[in-house]
Amino acid sequence: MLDVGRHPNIDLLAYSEIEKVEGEEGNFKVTVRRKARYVEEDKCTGCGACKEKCPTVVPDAFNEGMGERKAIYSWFAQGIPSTHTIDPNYCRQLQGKKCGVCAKTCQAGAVNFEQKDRVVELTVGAIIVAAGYDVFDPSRIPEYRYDKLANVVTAIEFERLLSASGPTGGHLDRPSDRAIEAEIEALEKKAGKSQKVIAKFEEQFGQASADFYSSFQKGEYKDDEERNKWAEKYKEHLEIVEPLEAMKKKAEGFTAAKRLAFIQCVGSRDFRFYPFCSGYCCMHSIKEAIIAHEHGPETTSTIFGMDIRAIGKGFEEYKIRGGNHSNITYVRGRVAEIQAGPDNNPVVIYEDTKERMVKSEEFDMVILATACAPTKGIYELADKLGIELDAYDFVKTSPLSPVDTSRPGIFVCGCAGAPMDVPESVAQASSAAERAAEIAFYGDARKEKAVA
Amino acid sequence: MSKDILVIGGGIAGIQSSLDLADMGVKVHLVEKLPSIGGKMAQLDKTFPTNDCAI
Amino acid sequence: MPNKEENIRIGVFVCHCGSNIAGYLNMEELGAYAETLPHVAFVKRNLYTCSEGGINEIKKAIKEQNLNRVVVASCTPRTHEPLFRSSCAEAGLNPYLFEMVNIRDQCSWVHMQQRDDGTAKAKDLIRMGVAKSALLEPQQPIISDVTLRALVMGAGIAGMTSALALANRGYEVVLVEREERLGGMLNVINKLGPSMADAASFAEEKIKAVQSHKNITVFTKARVTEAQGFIGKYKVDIETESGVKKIDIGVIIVATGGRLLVPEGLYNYDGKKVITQLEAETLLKQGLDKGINNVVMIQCAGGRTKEKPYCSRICCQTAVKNAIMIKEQNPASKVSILYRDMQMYGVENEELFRDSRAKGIRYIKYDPEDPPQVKDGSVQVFHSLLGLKMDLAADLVVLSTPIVSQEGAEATSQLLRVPIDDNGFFLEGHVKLRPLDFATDGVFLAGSARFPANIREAVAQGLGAASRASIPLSKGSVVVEPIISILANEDACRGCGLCVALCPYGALEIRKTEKGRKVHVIDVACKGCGVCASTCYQHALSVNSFTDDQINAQINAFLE
Amino acid sequence: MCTGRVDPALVAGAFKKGLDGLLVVGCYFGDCHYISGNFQARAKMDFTRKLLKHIGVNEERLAFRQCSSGEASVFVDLIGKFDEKIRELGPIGGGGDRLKAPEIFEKIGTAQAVLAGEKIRWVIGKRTPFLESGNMYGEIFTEHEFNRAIDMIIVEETEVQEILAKLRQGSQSVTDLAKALAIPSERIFRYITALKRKNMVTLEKVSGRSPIFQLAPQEV
Repeated sequence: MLDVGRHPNIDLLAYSEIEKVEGEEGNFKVTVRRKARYVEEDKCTGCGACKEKCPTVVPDAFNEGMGERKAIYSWFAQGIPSTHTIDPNYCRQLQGKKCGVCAKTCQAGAVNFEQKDRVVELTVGAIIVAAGYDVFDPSRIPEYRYDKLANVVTAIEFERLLSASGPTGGHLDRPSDRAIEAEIEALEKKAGKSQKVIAKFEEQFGQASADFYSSFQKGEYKDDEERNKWAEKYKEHLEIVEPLEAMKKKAEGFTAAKRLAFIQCVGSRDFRFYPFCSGYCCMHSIKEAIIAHEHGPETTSTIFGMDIRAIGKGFEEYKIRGGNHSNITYVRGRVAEIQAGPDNNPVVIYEDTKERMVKSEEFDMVILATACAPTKGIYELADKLGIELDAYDFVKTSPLSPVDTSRPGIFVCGCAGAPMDVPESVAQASSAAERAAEIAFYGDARKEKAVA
Repeated sequence: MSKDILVIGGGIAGIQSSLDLADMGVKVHLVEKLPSIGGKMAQLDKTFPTNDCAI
Repeated sequence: MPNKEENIRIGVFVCHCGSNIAGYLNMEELGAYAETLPHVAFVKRNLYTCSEGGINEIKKAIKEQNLNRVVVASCTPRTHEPLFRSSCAEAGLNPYLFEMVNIRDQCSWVHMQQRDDGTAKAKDLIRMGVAKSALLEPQQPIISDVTLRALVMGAGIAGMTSALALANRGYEVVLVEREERLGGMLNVINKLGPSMADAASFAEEKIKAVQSHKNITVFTKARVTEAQGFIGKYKVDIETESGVKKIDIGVIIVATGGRLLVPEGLYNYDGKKVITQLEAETLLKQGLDKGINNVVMIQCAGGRTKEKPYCSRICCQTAVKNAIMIKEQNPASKVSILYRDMQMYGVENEELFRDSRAKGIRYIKYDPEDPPQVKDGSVQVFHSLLGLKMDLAADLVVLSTPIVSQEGAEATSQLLRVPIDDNGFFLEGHVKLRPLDFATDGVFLAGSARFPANIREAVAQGLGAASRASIPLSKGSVVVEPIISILANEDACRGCGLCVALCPYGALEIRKTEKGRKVHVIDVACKGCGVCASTCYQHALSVNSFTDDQINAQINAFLE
Repeated sequence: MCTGRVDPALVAGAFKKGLDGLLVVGCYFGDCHYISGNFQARAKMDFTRKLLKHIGVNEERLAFRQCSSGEASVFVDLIGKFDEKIRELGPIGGGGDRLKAPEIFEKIGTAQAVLAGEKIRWVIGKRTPFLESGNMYGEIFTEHEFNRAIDMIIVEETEVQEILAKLRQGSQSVTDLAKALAIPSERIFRYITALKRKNMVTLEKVSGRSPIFQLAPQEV
C-alpha cells in the first residue's frame, strides 16, 4: 500500500470520483472530480496534531461506526495518502460556526477552508474497474434482528472488534456492554457537574446534602429560597447517581464475549436477496472464530451453515484445525430466527438438519457472514463507462476471458466482477494489468499483433 | 493515443493492478472514492495485519 | 571504529515535526546534546525537516559544511527515508551515508506524558544513530540486465495463456510441453463449465494461436533438465527429441498443471463401470451409451482424507457439469451426486448447482464416517439428512477424485529451487498477497500447479503470471537496493553451504573459485534479511549498512 | 533487515557490556516479511536463552515475542510485561541472577565465544529447517530429542571455551584446569585431546610428570 503512495508512476487520486468517460480503447477521456479535503495535500505532513485539538467528535466509518474520530481525520492510522481530510458535514467552521482550531494548530499551514472541488481531465488508453463490493445490509432480513439486537454484528464489524487497532483495542467487548459503559461515562460527567453544584451549597450552609435533604423532606426550610434550590439540585443529582450506581454494578459483571455463533449465507444463497454463493464467507467466519479463540482460550464458536466451502489452498486443513484446536463446532442448518434473550444475549433458533429437529441456543454474540453485494455506485459507474452488468449487477465477463468487460479497453478485477477471496482478487488484478498493458505497450499496433 | 491507464478503486485489487502496471513503467492514475486507499482489506484484523509488510 | 583515513563529519538534523516532537521533548537540549557527540560537525533543528525548506537546509549543509554523513532525527523511515536519501544524493552525498533516527513514532508519541524520560531516550537514540552513521559506507545500486525471453513450462490452458500474453506484448517465449500435443487437460475435457463451451474447439483455437505466433517457440515431447542462474539471466537446457537446446532465459513461468488421482482400490474402481470424472468426460465426448440410465457420482473419492487433507476445489463443479451433460444426452436418466459439502462457490457455480437441481439431479449428503458402498449395479448410501439407508441403482459410478500434484513436480521444484507444499503443489511467495509469484524473484506460477483451478481461474492466473513476469522484461533490467548480503571475508568462507540452505530467496550459491569452494551472493536475488550473516560461523558474510561493527557501535553507544 | 539478523554473539556481547534485558519482537509465523527469518530468530534466541541459563544468567532477560505492526496494544502489552519483569530482576549480576558481578560478565564472555563458534552455529542453523516443517499456519512439532542434544552441546561448548579462556591467561596442566574450573579431569583431558587435534592447543612442556598445555599461537 505504501508503495502506491511512493511509486513515481502512480498518480494517486484519493477522495475522488469519476464524473465522465468518453472515447474508446486507446483514447479514453476521463473527467475526475477531486473532492475538497479542505487540507492541502502538498502541505499536510500527516502528523495528526490537528485531530488532537479538533473539538467535534464523529462516528468512525472505518471502524464501522463503532468507534469515534474527529471532524478532521485520517481514514485510518496507516492510510495512504496520509493527508488529513475535513468532513464538511460535521466541521463547525464549514457549518458556519466559529472554530478554526485545526487551522491554528497546523504549523504547516495546510488547512484551507476555502478549498473547492477540482476537476481533472485524464487521457488514458485503458481502464481497470476495481470498484469492490458492499457488505450486504443484514437489517433487510427482519428475522435476524440485526438492527434491534446490539450483540448481533456483521463479520466486518466483528473484524474491527477483534482488531488491536479497532475501537476496543482488540478486546471482545460486547456492543451492548460498550453501550452501557458509554452511558456510564456520560452519566459520570453529568454527575461530576452536579456534584460541583451541590458542593457549593454544602460549603455555603456547612451541612452534608444527605442530612439536609432528609430534614428538608420532613418539611423544614420550606421558605428558604436558596435551600429550595439546593433541594432541587440535590434531587436532580440523585436522579443521575442512583441509576449510575446500578449500571456500574452491572458493568462489574461484564466479561469478554465467550460464546459466539457465526451464521453463514446471510443474504447469499437466498432467493429473496442474492442467490449466489459469496465464496469467501465460510473461511472468514472460521478465521474470526480461530482468532477469537486466540484472544480467549475459553471462547467457543458454533458455525451454522449449509455447506462449509473451504475450497482454497490450505483451507480445509485450516477448517479442521479450527475444529480440533479452537473450540469450533460446525452445525449444518439454516438459522430461522434470532431472538432477544436475557442479558442482551441473542438466542439462535435453527434447524439441525443432521438431527432433523428445531433447536435454540443462547450466545453472547452472533456474527453474520454477510453476502458480498455489488457496490451501490456500480450502476452509475457502469453507465458512465458503458459496460454491461450481469443479472446480479456484477460487471459482466465470460469464463474464457475472465477480466474483459463488454467494452474493449475496459477490464475488471476483484469483487466488482464477482465475489472472490483475497488471493483470487490479487491474481485477477494482475490479469487485468496484463490486459491493460497490452494496450499501453502496443496501442494502435495491437490489432494486428494480438492473436486470440 | 494514450499509454496511461486508469484504475478505479484503491482496494487490494486496484492496488495490485496499479503496482503491476507502474512497475512495468506504465503511468497509472488510481482513483479512490475514500480519503485513503486500502479498501476492505485494510479493515481486516489478521491477514492484513501488517500494512507495511503486505504491499 | 570509524574509518581512519576519512575525516568523518556528521550533520545531525533534529525535526520538531510541528509540535509532534517539539510538544513532548526538550528540543534545545536535544540539539545541544547532538553537538557534543563524536564526529558531529553540524547540528540544525527544523520545524519540518521534510518541508522544502528543511530539505534545502540539508543540501546546503552538506555542501557548506563538507558533511560526509547525515543523520535526521524525526518521524519514521517508513514514510520519509526515501525522501531524505534522495535529498542527500541530490547534494552529491552517497545516499547510503544517510541514517535516520526515529524520535517521533518510537519516542515522542510514546512518551507524551514523560518529557524528561522521553528526552533522555531521544538522546540515546540520536547517540546510537550517530555512532552507526560514522561507520556507514557508500553503496551503489545494483543493476543487472534481463534477457528478454520467457520460459513457460507446461502448455495447458494456463501456460498457453501466459505464453500468448507475453508474446502479444512483444517478448520472445519458449514454451515447453512434455506431451506431444499442446492443450493439457483441455484435450480430455468435454465441455467447459459453466458456459458449456466446447473444450476441443477452445483448445484448437488457442493451440493454433500459439503455434502460429512468431514470438513463441514451442517444444513438445520436451522437458527442462537444467536451469542455472537467477532473475534475468538463466541458462536453461531443454531436452527435446532433436537433442538438447541451450537457451538464455530472463524469467520462468511454472504452469505444469496437476493430474487427476486414479482411485485404484477405491469404491471398486475398474475404469469401466466405476470411472473417474475425467473418464466420464471422454465417455460424454463420444456420446453416452444408451444403456446407461442410472448414474451415481461420489464426491471426495480419495480426497479430504488423512492422506490428502485438502479440498480439491473443482471436483464438485465438474460433477455438476457432467451430471447436467448426462441429463442432456439422456433426459430419462437418473443422476445422483453423493457429497459431503457441495463446494459450488461463487456466482456461476451456484447458478449451475441450482440449474442442476431443476433438471432433476439428486443430491445426497453422506457422512465420511459411513461412506457409500459400491456394489455390482448399485450404490448403498446412508442419507445423513434424511437418516435413511438408500440403495441406488447404478449402471455407471463416477468417482470425483481430487487433482493431485503433477508427476515430476518435485524434480521441477529442485531444478528451479522453489518450494512445494505438503500436498505437492508449488508454494507461492505469499498465500494471500503474492499468489502468482515465488519467493525467488524471476520465477512465477499459474494454474493447477499452484492449486486446482477451473478454466476461468486458470486463464486469469495465466494472464496474471504473464503480468508479473513482464515486469522485469519491460524494464530490461533489475535494480536492487544495495542493502544486501556480502561476502566480506572471502578467505574465511569454507564453502560449507549452511547459509545456502537457510537463505529464503535462493540468493546464495557455492561456487568453485581459485581459493576453493566459496559462497557467492546473487545480489539481484538477495533481500538483505541478514539470516546468513547471523548464521555464518566463520563470520565471513555481512550485510551492507547492517554490519556487525555498525550494530555493535549502536549497542555500545546505547550502553555507554 | 529481519529479526533473523539478530546474531546471538551480538546479543551476548550486549549483555556482557551490562545490558539488563533484550526483547526480540518478530512477525508472526507465516507472516514474516522475509518469509522464514522469524523461525531463525526464534531458534537462535531459544538457544541463547538456554545457554544464558546454563552459565548463570537469568534467562528471562532475553525473550522472543511476536506481534504485527498493526497491533499497537499487543506491542504495548509485550513491552510493558517485559519491562516489569526486568525491573523485578534488577541490574544484571545483582540479585536476579545465579551469578553475581563481576563473575557473571566473565561467564557471559565465555557464552559469547560459544555463540560465535562453529559447532553452535551449525546446530542452530540446522534446527531451523526442522522448525520450518511446521505447516504454513505455524503448527510446530516438538523436538524433544533434538533439545536434549542441544543441552549436551551447551555444556560441552561452554567447558571448552572456559578451558580456552583459562589457557589464554597462561599455560596449565590438566589437573590445574580441572581444579580451577571444577570439571572432572578426565573430561578436561578429552577436551584437550580434541583441541590438540584441531591444532588449537599444543604441549608446552612436561613439568614433573604433568604435561603443561598452552594455546596455539593463532588462538592467543
